[in-house]
Amino acid sequence: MINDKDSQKIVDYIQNFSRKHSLFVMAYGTGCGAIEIPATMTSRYDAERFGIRGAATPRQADVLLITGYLATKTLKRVIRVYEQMQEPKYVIGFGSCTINGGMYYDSYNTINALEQYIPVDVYINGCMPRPESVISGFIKLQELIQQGKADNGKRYRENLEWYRTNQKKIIKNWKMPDYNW
Amino acid sequence: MEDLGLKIFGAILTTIMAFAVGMTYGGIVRKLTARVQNRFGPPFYQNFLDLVKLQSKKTNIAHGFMGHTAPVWIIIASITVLMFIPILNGNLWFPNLNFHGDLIFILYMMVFGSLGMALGAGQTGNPNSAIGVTRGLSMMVGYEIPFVLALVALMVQYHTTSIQDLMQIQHESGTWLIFSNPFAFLAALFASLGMFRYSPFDIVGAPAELASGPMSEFGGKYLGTMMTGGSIFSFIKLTLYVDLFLGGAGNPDHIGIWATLAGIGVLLIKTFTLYMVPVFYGWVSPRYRTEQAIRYFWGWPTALGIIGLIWAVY
Amino acid sequence: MNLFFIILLILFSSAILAFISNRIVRGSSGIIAFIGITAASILFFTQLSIGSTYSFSLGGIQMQFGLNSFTYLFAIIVLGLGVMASLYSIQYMKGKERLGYFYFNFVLTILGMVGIIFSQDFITFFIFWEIMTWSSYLIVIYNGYSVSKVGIKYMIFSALGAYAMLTAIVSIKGIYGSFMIKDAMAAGAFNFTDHLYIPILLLIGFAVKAALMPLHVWAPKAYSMSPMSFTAVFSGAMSKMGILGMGLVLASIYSHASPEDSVNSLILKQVLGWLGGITAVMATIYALIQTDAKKLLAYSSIAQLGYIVVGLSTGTQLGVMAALFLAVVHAIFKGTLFMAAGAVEKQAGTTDMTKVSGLIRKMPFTFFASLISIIALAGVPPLGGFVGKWMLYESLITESDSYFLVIVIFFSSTAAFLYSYRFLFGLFLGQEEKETEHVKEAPLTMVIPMTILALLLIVTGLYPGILFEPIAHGMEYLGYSNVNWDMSVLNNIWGEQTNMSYIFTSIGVVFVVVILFISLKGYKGTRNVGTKEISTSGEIPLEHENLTYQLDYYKPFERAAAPLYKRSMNKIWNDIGNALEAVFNFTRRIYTGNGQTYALFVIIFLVILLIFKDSLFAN
Amino acid sequence: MTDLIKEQKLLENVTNPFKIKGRVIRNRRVEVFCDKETVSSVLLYAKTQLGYIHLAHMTCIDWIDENKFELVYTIWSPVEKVHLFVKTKIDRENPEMENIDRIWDQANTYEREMREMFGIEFPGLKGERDFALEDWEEIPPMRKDFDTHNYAQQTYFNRPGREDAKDVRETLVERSGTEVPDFAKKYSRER
Repeated sequence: MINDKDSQKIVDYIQNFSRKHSLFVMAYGTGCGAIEIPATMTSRYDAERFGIRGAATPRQADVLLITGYLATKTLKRVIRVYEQMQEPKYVIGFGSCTINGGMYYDSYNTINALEQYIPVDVYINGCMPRPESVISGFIKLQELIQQGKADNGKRYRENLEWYRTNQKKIIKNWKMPDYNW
Repeated sequence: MEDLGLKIFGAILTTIMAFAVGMTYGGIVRKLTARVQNRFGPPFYQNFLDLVKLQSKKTNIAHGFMGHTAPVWIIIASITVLMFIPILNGNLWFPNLNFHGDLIFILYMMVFGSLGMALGAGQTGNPNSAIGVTRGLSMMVGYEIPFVLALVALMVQYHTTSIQDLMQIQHESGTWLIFSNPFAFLAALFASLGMFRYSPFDIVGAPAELASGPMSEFGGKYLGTMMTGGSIFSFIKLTLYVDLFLGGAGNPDHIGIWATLAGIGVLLIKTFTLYMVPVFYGWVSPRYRTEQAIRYFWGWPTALGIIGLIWAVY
Repeated sequence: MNLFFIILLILFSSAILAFISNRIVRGSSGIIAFIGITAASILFFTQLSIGSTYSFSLGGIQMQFGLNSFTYLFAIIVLGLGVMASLYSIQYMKGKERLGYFYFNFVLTILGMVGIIFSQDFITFFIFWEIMTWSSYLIVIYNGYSVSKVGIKYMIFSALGAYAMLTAIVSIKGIYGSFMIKDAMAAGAFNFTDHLYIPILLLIGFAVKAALMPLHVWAPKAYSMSPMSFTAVFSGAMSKMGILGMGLVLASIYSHASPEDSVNSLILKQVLGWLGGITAVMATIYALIQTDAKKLLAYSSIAQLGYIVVGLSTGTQLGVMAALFLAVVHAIFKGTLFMAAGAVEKQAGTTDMTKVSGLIRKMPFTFFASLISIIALAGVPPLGGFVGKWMLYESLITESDSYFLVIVIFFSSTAAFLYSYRFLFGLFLGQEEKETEHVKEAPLTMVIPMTILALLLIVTGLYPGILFEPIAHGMEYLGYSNVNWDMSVLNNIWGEQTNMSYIFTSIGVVFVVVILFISLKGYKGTRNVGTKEISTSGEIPLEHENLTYQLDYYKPFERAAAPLYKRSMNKIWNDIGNALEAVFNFTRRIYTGNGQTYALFVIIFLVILLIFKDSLFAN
Repeated sequence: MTDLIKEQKLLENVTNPFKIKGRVIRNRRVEVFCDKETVSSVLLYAKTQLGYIHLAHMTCIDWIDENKFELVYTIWSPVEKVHLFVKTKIDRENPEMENIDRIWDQANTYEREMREMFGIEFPGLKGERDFALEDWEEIPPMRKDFDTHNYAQQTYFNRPGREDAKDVRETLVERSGTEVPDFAKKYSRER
């Protein structure tokens, strides 16, 4: 008879394995990065062989892919979409703009660092990153999932106050439903 | 009592098999589609991974009672229809609740799931869901006409409404119904294009345009359960077609373990061949609008169905 | 005094009392009507036995009251639905004006129907038929001036039917010398050999009430514009009076058919069947473009009556059984649906589906009743509606010659899913309106009848045998022998059967297992949210915004089926009316006002008389 | 090329009735300068009499040294195939300009943008005040006295090393004190 801890380990392994190999991507096509997604998905680079697949709505999605700069107006929608996704969920920041603002580092209307507003698991740098780097980013995410380190939703829940403060700094007229369980 | 136990065991076995086969077929189709598009494609067991992942989601969103029970309706419809469709001809390992499998009942029971799904999608309040549902129901009126024409043709031709009897007739005469009433088969085949909702008839859940239509508010365990129901359903449809037109599978004279396995093999070959028809058709077709799809079904498929019915009567 | 009279007297006196009492205590007439109808029903079901008759004569004409097993079936519909509707009506009509007027006519309509059921001769039949027609007409125009045109339309068609019926009745008396229905049936009055016109005229008379294809134009508005508590009876029970008459006429044709008139019967069978089929299709496709729930239900009633007529027209045992079963089940579910629509109208103020949505959380019991009735209406297993549909299809496939009728019916019944879903979605699903925030569940006395009827639908699905028993007896009265039925197994003549209890077991077991699985799995992580929290590309719907999809609901279907929408029976009747008016206008010109012209007419008349003297007065 | 006779004639057609100045920029480009008050009559005249039926663009330039906003109306004649620029300068303090969406409906869009980005008021302008921005509380961002770099540094969380417009690689090199790697040199700007 295996004890509970071991059986839990096995269940975790199976769950993580399937999570890792079945990533439904909600590609939030902001900025110029959206054009790289078709290239990644179609025949030349074929992300589907890793189980990466497009999802139509945040309810079905596992990965939120922010492809490029985020205007403050868009950030509001991104937060909404992120909160509508179901746990476990992952976020990939895509392109320099999500990392440090990129060429929009001094724009009055785009944010500079995505992880200040929602937790990010993996950043893919480049302007724009090519499909190879996108896939390598996904593989990095898969590794994190297999090791159980991708705890995006948990981080958000635990540091909700901090994230909210940052978000409200940008979005002055805060009229969003509360994020509750 | 022993009989009942065997029946329950058989029912569970049938369900598991239908589920596994349906999921695997879906995976194989994904792989084949990828190969046709010059991609490598996901492994054939990808659908199982998707299902496990969806079921192991930690949080879920329920939009009220109907939204919560929508997947239940789908599972009810699929399993109940499965219970009334003979899988193998006269085999003890796949006993059904009603061995005759009445066609009218099955026609109506197949709608049960769609109705529940539609109600669940309606309660979510997402406009995309409602639009998808109206498209799906409208299209159903389209493809049911040739399908029913074909089924009525068969029923009238052989004076039976039971699938089991139709299988027995094919077994005894040695000819498949596809040869004795080819028009009915063609009509039913066209109807199956709409039933499987591959392109060109996939406007119901167009991902980019409607955000996957009726499913747009379902995720996690709900989506996973719906996937299970859908997989069982696709197996049911294929088995129904094989039973009706392609002679079914299995041999009532030999019911040993090897004969059963051979029967399952034959069934798999036949169903897979049939499954390839809508898939092949879908690969080379763009998408129809709803009214175009309805008109399509009311055109040649219905004409073929009428010819088949006249063929059957005279 | 005889029991028949007592029952009628109870109803009549409660009608009068209801009329008077509203003057004394406001709102008491509803309770009196309910008590009266309930007392009459209790007396009916406990004291009256099938086969008892009572003869009396009035003005030298022999009349007879009686109860046979065929009419007993309709008595179940009328009195059962009557009790439920009057109970429902108490709260529904509360606060409205002219309650005395309404309840007087309400009870009088029930009285008329009970009288029709009792009457064994054509004279009483006709008298009660007219009582029913007139009192229902008075309720149709209850809502005031805006519906007076609807009432006139209803009256014109009813009068047309009544004249046709009266002509037939007089002819029967003239030819066969008896007013008794039984005598006429036995003498073959409805046969198609000698007097073709008698059954046809009678059928026209009944077809008006059953809203058959060319004579249905009064129905949609009359059904949708009267108070809903009455429409439940109007559409549920009163239309079945037409079916009762048709059943009498048709069944006697089939059971007494002699070989030489079989050609005529065959033609009639085909004509009636196709009329029913076309009625079903046209009413269905019109139902699904309606935006008012009441109108949708009204059209759907017409469609369902089309199925019943198709079943009757087959004349086979299974077909007639299906028709009668559908008649009872239709009374139940359509009564429930009209009651539900009425409850929504009462609570939310309107049944316009473009204005109301998302009531499921506010009116769960009404939703449950509607859901069950809609499942039965659509014919989805395992409820009573499916049993009727199954028998109808099997009878058409196994025993009829018109296989294409099956397709027509099937088209109609598949398209019925569209409007069924439209009804549920339009009123109960979708996003919640801000205007309907105050809406609460309907009062208890409105919910109870709906729930009872909905539960009845489940019972008739599991044990259709409890309805098969009276139906089988009724059919034996019509001349069928050895009507076989089972408690919960459906049989067709090829020996195939469908076992409802198996279906129920399968559905029940799977339902319990899966619902437990889906509810318990991840119970803590499952969050219940409102209808505003939807994934609309990250946008947040504002408070006053309602994103429910309601306008042009089945536009794609409309586009695909555009040719079917081109012809409307209403237009044809309008054309006929205009043509008649032109003829009358022309006739009016005879009266020129000039004495010389009139003298000329007299001379012309005399000349004609002289010319045709020989042929006219030959004998 | 030609001597721009057509353009010269067209310029005179506009300038003569209103006694305003103007010049031919190059072939098919003509500009006129007018007062704040005459702009709408020039535009209306050009549209109705001279065939410049299309408003191609409207824009604004902030001449902060002159303390003026310059508004440019670009209109086009499909017959002559000539762009006419109607330019006017208005005060920077409490800027206000006549609303021309009665002449061209599409002017509404440009005017809303200018109202939001420069703070120019157009009396009688329809539409929400928020056009591209949401809940903007600072001075209009396209004005030259708005320091966008400073604003961004204060509002958004700048990542260290990204304070200026310099190549990130150079910043990294400076900070670590090592040479630019060879593979990076290939893409360097100083190549």
